[in-house]
Amino acid sequence: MSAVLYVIGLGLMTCGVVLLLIAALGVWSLPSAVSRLHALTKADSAGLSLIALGAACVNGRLDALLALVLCAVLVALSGATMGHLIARSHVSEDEPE
Amino acid sequence: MILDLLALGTLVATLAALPRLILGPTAADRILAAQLAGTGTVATLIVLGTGEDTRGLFDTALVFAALSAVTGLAFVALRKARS
Amino acid sequence: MTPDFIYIFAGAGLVGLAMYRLATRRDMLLRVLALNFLAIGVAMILQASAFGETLTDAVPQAFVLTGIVVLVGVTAALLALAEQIDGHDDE
Amino acid sequence: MSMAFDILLALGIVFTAGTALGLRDRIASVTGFVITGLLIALSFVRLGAPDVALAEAAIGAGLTGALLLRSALRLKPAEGSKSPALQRFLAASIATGLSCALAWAVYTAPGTALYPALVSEGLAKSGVDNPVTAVLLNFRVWDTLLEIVVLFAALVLVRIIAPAVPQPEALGELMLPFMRVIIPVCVFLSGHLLWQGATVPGGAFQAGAMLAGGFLVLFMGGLALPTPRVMAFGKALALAGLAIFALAALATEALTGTLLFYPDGDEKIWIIAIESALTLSIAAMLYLLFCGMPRRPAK
Repeated sequence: MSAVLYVIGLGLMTCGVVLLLIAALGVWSLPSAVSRLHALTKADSAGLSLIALGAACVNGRLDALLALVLCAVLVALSGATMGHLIARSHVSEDEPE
Repeated sequence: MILDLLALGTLVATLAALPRLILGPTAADRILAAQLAGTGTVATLIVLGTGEDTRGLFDTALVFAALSAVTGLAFVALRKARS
Repeated sequence: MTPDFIYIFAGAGLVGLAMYRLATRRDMLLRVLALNFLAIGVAMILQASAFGETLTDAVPQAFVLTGIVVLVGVTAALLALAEQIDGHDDE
Repeated sequence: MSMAFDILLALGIVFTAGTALGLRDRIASVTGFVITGLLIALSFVRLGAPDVALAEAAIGAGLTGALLLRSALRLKPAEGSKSPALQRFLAASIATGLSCALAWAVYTAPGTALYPALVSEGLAKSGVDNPVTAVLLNFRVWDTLLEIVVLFAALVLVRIIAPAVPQPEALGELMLPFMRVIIPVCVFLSGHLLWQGATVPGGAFQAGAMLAGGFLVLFMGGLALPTPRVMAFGKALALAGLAIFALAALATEALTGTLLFYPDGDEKIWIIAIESALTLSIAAMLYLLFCGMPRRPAK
């Protein structure tokens, strides 16, 4: 059983890292700040959750699972909130400093 | 072996925030780069932590995750102070 | 080629960059930043020198930890001074 | 394979530091500093020092970035006078020479580390299992006491200068649900780090900085604004931490004859008590250092 879990975990983590890299590429090359925010929040929510889930499978211990789930929730939450706040302050001001 | 490769991948994602930091026309882009670097660091810590089973790394990842918003908040909240 | 060898050079690089910028820029904020880089570069060198194959030496870790906490106090004090010199007051 | 990680990380740190110091825009410099702090915390993890990585994470990510950003947004930009070419060349050559000499000296320094033997020998009797906490709170507790005094001195200096208190603007209604999750988590993590400091990486400083990060989020959300009551409470906490530590030192003097030498048997209780007091007082001090303390209390 643990071998299967190990492989699933690695698969999930690989998808998470690939998503993170694509989001980083998006932040790098997308034209406007708001579209970059769009890419960033994907990295925060989806990318990191996959990595945390995969790590929990690979690690297998319960306390690690709790820490990782809390990590994923925190990053997703602050990513979403920060995305909203930056966009709100950026759009309301509307001209690049 | 794969875990080392994944750690390299997350580190590259963290360092990929640098071009945005240098080019970023507006200050919001730079804060964006900091947020991406923060997420990348948390991901790197998680990948490193799974490798050698130390729980200390997950606590560091937790601390980063909880405090990743503070710098961005400081920028958004205190931005008007300048004008 | 253990990790400490690599990070000693990274720390020395930080120290060099910080000293260069301290010498060539007059902006107060950038000088406080350069001081922070200098301190964290030295901390990295100290921590790298404490690296051991089996276990890391605990005493340099305590010094670096104390250094990081003191660095926050120093930075806050310097920034308060910088704002005073700058004569910036909101009201 | 992991060596590639270290080399890339070291290059990343030096490159980010170079850009942070090189960029003209102030927000870019401060953000570059924050990103370098993140990478340095990773390097401390690679160097096998999770306690230091935790401290750099809690303080670098939580506090120094916000502190620098607050001042960067308030200081008037300096005139961009580029210093003459000769001065720059001289500075560059001297700086490179010094850093190479430093690296070479540290790398070739002989000598075996004698601290690990001493620490592990005394660890059993120190009352805690985490060697770093044992060093900080038992073997060299005098340094920790003076470190709190240094933080207190910085606080006094900030109190005398009394820079203007930053006024956060309203951040909309999404802040409340965000804070309702983040603040309890910060307090919980702070307690977690404090309690586990005795056995695994953690301790008073990381816990205090974590709590200070929570206070800052409250401040940005406009809830923990520096009203006279909050100020008085913060100052009382800051003073209480230092006072408790000093009183504990005197008490150990009375009990065991030598200053800061815990009565054997219940070292752990003393250490946990001092660490708890330290956590609250460090959090209060860091919060006050960020907000500054107005001379005439805000109406």
